[in-house]
Amino acid sequence: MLKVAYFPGCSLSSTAKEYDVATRLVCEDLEIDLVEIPEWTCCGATTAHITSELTAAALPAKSLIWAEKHNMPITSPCSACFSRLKMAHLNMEKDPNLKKEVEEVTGETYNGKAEVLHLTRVMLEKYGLENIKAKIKKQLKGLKIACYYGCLMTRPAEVCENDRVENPMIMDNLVSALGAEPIKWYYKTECCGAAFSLTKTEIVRKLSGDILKEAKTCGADLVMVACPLCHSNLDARQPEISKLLKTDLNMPILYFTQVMGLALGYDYMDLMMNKHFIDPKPLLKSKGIL
Amino acid sequence: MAYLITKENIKEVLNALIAAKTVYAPKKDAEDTVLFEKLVNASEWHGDSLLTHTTAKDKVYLQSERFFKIKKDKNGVTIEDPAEPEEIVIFGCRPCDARGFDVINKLFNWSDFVDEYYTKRMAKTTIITISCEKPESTCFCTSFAKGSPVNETGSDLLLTPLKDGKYLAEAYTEKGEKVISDNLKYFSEAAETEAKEKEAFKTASEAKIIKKLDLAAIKKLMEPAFESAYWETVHLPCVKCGACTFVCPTCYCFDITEKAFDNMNSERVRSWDTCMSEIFTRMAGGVNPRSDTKKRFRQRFMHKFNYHVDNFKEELCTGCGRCIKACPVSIDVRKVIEGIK
Amino acid sequence: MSNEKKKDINVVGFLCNWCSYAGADMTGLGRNIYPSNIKIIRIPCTGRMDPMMIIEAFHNGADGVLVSGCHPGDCHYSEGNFYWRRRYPHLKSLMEHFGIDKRRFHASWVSASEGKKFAEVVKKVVADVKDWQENG
Amino acid sequence: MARIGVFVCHCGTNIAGVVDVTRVAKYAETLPGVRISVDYKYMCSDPGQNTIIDAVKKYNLDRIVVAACSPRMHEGTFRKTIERAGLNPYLMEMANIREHVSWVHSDDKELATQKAMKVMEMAVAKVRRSEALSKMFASIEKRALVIGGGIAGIQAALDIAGAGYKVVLVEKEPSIGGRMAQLDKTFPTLDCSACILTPKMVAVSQDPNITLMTYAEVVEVCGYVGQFDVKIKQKAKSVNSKCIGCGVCVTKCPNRKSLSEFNEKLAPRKAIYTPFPQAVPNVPVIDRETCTFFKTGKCKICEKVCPTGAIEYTQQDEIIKEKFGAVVVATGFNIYDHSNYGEYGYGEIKDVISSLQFERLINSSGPTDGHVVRPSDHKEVKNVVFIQCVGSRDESKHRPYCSRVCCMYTAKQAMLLKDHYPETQSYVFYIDIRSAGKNYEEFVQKAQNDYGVVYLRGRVSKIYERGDKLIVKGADTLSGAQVEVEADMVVLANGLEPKANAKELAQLFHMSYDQYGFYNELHPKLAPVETAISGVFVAGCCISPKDIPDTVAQASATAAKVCALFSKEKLEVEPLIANVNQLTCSGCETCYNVCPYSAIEMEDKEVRRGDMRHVAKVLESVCKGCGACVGSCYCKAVDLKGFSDRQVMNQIETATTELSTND
Amino acid sequence: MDKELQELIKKLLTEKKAEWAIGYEKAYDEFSTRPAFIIDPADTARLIFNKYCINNLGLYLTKLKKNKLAVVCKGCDIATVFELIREKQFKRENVAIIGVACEGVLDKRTNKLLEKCENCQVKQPKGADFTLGNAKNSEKPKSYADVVEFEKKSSKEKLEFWNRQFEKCIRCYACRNVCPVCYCPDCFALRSMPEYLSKHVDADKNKLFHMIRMQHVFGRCTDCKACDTACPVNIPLSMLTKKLAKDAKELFNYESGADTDARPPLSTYDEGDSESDIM
Repeated sequence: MLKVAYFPGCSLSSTAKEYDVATRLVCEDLEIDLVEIPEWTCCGATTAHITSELTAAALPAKSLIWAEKHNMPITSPCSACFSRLKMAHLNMEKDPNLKKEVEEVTGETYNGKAEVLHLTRVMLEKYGLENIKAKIKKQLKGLKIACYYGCLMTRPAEVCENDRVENPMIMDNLVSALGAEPIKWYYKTECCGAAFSLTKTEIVRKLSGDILKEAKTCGADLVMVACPLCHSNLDARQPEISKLLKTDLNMPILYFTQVMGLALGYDYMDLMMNKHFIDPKPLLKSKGIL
Repeated sequence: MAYLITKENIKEVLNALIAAKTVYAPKKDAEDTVLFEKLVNASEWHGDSLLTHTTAKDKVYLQSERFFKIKKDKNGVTIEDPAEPEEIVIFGCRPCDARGFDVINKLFNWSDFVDEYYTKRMAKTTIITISCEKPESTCFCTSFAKGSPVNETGSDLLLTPLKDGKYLAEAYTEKGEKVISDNLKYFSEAAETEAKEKEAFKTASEAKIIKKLDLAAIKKLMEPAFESAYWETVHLPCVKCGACTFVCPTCYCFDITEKAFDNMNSERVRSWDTCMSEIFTRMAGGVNPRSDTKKRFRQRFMHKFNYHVDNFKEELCTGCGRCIKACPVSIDVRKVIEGIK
Repeated sequence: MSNEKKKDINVVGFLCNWCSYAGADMTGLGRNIYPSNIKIIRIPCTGRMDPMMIIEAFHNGADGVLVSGCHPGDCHYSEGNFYWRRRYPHLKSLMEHFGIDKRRFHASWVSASEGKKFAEVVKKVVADVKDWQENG
Repeated sequence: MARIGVFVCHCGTNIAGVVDVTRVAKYAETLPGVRISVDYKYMCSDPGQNTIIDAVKKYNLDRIVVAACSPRMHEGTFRKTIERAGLNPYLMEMANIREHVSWVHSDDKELATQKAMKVMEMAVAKVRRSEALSKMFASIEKRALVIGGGIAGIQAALDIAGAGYKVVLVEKEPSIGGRMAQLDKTFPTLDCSACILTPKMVAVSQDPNITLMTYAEVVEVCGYVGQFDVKIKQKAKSVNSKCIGCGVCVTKCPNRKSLSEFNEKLAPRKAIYTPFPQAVPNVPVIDRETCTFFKTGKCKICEKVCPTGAIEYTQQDEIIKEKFGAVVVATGFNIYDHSNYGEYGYGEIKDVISSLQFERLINSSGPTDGHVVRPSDHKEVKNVVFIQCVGSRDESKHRPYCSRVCCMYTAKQAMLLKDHYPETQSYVFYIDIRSAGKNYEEFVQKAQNDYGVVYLRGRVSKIYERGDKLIVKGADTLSGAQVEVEADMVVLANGLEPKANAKELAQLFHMSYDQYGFYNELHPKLAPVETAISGVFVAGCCISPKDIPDTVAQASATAAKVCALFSKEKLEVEPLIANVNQLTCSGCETCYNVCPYSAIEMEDKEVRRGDMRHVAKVLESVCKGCGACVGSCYCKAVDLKGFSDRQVMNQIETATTELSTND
Repeated sequence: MDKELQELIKKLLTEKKAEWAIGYEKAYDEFSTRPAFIIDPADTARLIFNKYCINNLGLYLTKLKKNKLAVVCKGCDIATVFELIREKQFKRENVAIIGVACEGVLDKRTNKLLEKCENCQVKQPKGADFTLGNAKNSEKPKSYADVVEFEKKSSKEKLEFWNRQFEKCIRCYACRNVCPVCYCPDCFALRSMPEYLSKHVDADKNKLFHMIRMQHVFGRCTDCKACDTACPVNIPLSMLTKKLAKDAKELFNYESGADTDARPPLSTYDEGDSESDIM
């Protein structure tokens, strides 16, 4: 059984609760043992790294050290958490002095052996696409899905080590495996506006609007994401965006584990889809999935 | 005048000597090698072995002796002589080794030729010898005119073990007497009976030496045997290393080399050499009168038991038997010279 | 002792003529600064590098030794660096056994165009020797 | 005692700006054996060299140390100098106080000066043990090998052959012509590339001094200048010499499965083919990978239709051994593979094409007969975006260098497009315009002013397809605005890089190359077509990206070098070779086993009277002086002239001692 | 076995299969033997073989300038003969190897079994032309535990250890001269142009000698312990020769004296050789 150190991060117990729930359900089905890191601390996103290098490294280091000690790969479903964990690991590798300081602060030694992976890679690479296929109970036929990756799970390229930085395919491949159709589009890694969501909403409306518009143009039924912040910008801001664009986008935004959950036979409420601003129920019903 | 001293008091004397001078005495190391080494405390003294692995020869006749240093600087060239030798004590050597010093003394003070480096150092050396109680299978000191387990030649002070852990202490030189007078409280006067006891000790000890060679007869054979076919085969096992010569109390051959360290400093050094080495007689042009291993082997015995006798009326050997023990292929000097025909 | 001038780190570098010596020339052309502790001896090829010479260098008081040659496959004489690549681990292991710290003996591949790399290599060697001197 | 003269060069301020050269010279005077020591502004200049010659005479010097630049730079110069002074040239050592001191220790002048003193002292120590070596000569095989049949190889071959020497020209492809044959027009004159190239190709085929070997590759190289032993693999063409080049076989071949390499995969080609109609030699080859007969055993149509019976399916690859005195390497370039650029669609968007594809499209003998149409749907184009610096000046793609020709050919291509289709509009995204060259800047200006090409200074961040258009998103840094162009086609200005197997070829010759695989010149300025391997010369884009005139000039330069070499009767070779002291040799054969040149021979010899031994011997004419034998001889019987143990030991001893200053 | 041995050698000499035979004879006491050289078939009675036959007679192959030799070899000594054949010092057909089964030999100084004999794989000789006697090979492989233990010391500790050892060294060259593979016609230690090794004897220079000697015999030394047992001042040279054997095995998977046609590790290379430590 694949054991993975699980770093849920703050969003997954609040705004992205449904992501956490779906992720745990799916992993249970796939027999991936998600071991939540006891007393995990804030990953430091999004401010630590611009104020203190040490803080930015030391916060995730606690979790890294735990994973290393227990000899498990460490993962987070949140792209920002993943990015911070991985960056901390790499920065300590690059800078022995930083590592020394972190070790002083945390009082523990880090041997640089933790393997940090985004949840998508845990499932598709560690667990394996073929194994996922074998577990599928319901083919998601007829569903056109735009996979949206955003920034932190793809960039910087040398950190994320994804297949293709400009045109990542990892979620697209998953969509195909689930029986749905990944649409070909070019806004997979465009900026959603991210943390401007709170400070400069007009930027988010513009950028997320572009993404949603493009998805619509390219014929997507829904947009699939792997990051709570992406989700919040595309879903929660969508009514405002629709108003701005003077069109009803009505584009459901689902987490990839939610989509997987559908294929594994879970229903609407199991996956807490009622939490979304744009309700996917009508769409899923029309496609005969619910 | 003879004295008595206990083994415990010997150690006290030794400690007193250590406090005043540099004392070399047999010391055993982690590999069970017993060598003459500088003592810090009398407890380090290892008196149990008969023979040390090497002799104390190198304490007076250094294996490498710097004659002088040459230094060039803005004032020109200066020659720096070595420092004056310090007072040393060689403690606990055996009569054969002590006699070895006597042999070399003559050599380094041969008619007009006085080796000042050796002689100066010898003058400041006190040799305290201990008579041999248990000669080994390799010992043959009694084959020599002065050779005996209690022989005093070369010693300043001779200690002979008697009964009850007592030693008879006999000084033969002023240096020896001074050791006693400086530490008189540890000595007591010996009686006639004890002198007799020494005779008994000598007889008992000598009886344990199984081999006695007729060196005079051998000497007569040597010159005519120079071209003898005997040498063709007897040298064969010999690997021509220098172990025998370097552990020998009487071998004295050396080589003088000069070495520049950098552009400003150089030195001239005398180092022990060995007649067994191929380059010992190799000349600058490459000619080597003793290129042949047989010749080198023969030379060693000819020198010790023939040439040296011609010059000094004694053999260049004290019968310590170290060369037999040190030889990697167990060549026995006694057998070699006995076999000459 | 305290006011005695501390002897500067002394590294002997044996550089093959075709790659590393040229690479060190390239370092100069690129004006890449590196510590002056290294004294360079030009040899035709690392294949010429007699292990004896390295032992002699340490015996003579070198704090560190660097041998640098062409990358494998690039040897001007085809095979020289392959032979060196075998001598090096053996010699290093033997030297360590004799108590010559591994931080004092290094090898590198520096090609004729790797001027920057040569500077980095020298910095690393000097730093390693320093570490040995200071931290034992 | 030696009588050594030390000459310290200032090299203007190159050395003297950092190193206190007078102190170096003064220190030299204190060294044993040094009779005279002087410093001078430029030691390599005429007066500088004369200083040495005069000093040799005046002080009766027998050994010289020149503390100056790298021996790789001026060792030859100063050896000649002291030879003119009557000394053996090998009694000179250089102390490298420029590349290895002043240029790299400029941060601390005191330390630099001390090191310069040490480096000089080491050279003095070495020269003290230098021995006079006598010159050695080798014979020269007066035949040249030219590798690569592009314009560089063609020019070099023609020039060497023109001087009366035999040349073998080896080309990997079935025809010579190379990249230039693929081009439509050339900048800045816009004359037709084929029109100026094909006469030269024909001249090659007709020159009696040139043996042309196409579809062939060099596979093994032994030997050295004057005597290279080269193995060339002639790949089986499956067509023999009876071929008259009628082309019937090509026309009738039913197999169109392959894509034409010559046409940059824009069009299919037959399994039996000539790369292009003007091919030289005009003899087709069968691509056995795709040929139906070779794959299934059936077909043989070409054999049936051939009027001369030239088809020979049984032909085998052949290894041909040849001896050459000199080699010209002119292997040219590949263009950068833009599928590494994700932002340009990973090479998967059909209408994002390479510059060479554009050349083929616009070429009237190309696959579209000169119609510039989109590869995806064959529609004509209206808006075309050109993007420069694709695989050039891009650190993230490990291609930081400028490919030199892209600015020019992009301007050319935009102009040609406008000429062919006046209604089209071209946009060029660029970083900087580099148009150094005769009439080059004027040419680019013309594109902008007379042809209305829009130049946008900035990079493209994304190209994607929307409908049948390509959306090109980029920045115009001059206006500060984001730009979005709806284009029909995007032409990338791919940078130039060495051929994929450039390193393997370099390794055959032991040439050095840089991190990209471009061959290193012996000196970037003063020996631009020579390599570190004497007798091997390089020309064209295998050294670095360059345009046609520079390539042709270099090719001619290599020819001049080859001819100069061949004009000598005998070749002087370095006597820096190994020698065996047989007296100390144990005959263990270690050196015999390790010698890469088989230059050691074992012999049974009476080394001393009555001492018959099995001992090693160096074959002087074969030894190249690598010293592998020296490094492996535990008997210390082998030594290397010029790098002897005595010399190296002296250097080690000096290197490890402190400066012996007088103060 | 002595009788058998004497008869065999008598036969070989009589039949002119060998011009000379090298064996062991008694030396000065019951604990010592020495090499014996036999030419006359009638002279074989002095030949013996016992647990004091410590010398490696392979040594004499390079010292005797004879064409055909018969040599008495313990199993371990055969590796030496093979190594010398590999090094072209002798032709296989010119040496008759008389292997003698051996239960281990005793150091004459300590009267203890040599360490190398403890886990001996060749008590029963392999590769000999004639084999006398029977012995059972050890089931345990050669142990490098002492070397591994030594390797764990810090470089400072190692340095101190060797400094003490080489302080004892008197540079008599017994180690070199009993070494079967130290047959160089002119040892580096004796050269003066250049002077690789100063004649001046001190710990530092003695160490230099041993370092170079060890380097020179790497891949050739069969770890026969001849040098170790010959040292008149008991320097543990075995700690060095064993290290060589261990390195040859670990770095290059090579064993000296195993194969007369092998290429020793430093006279060959593999394009895939490790270069993990090379910058």
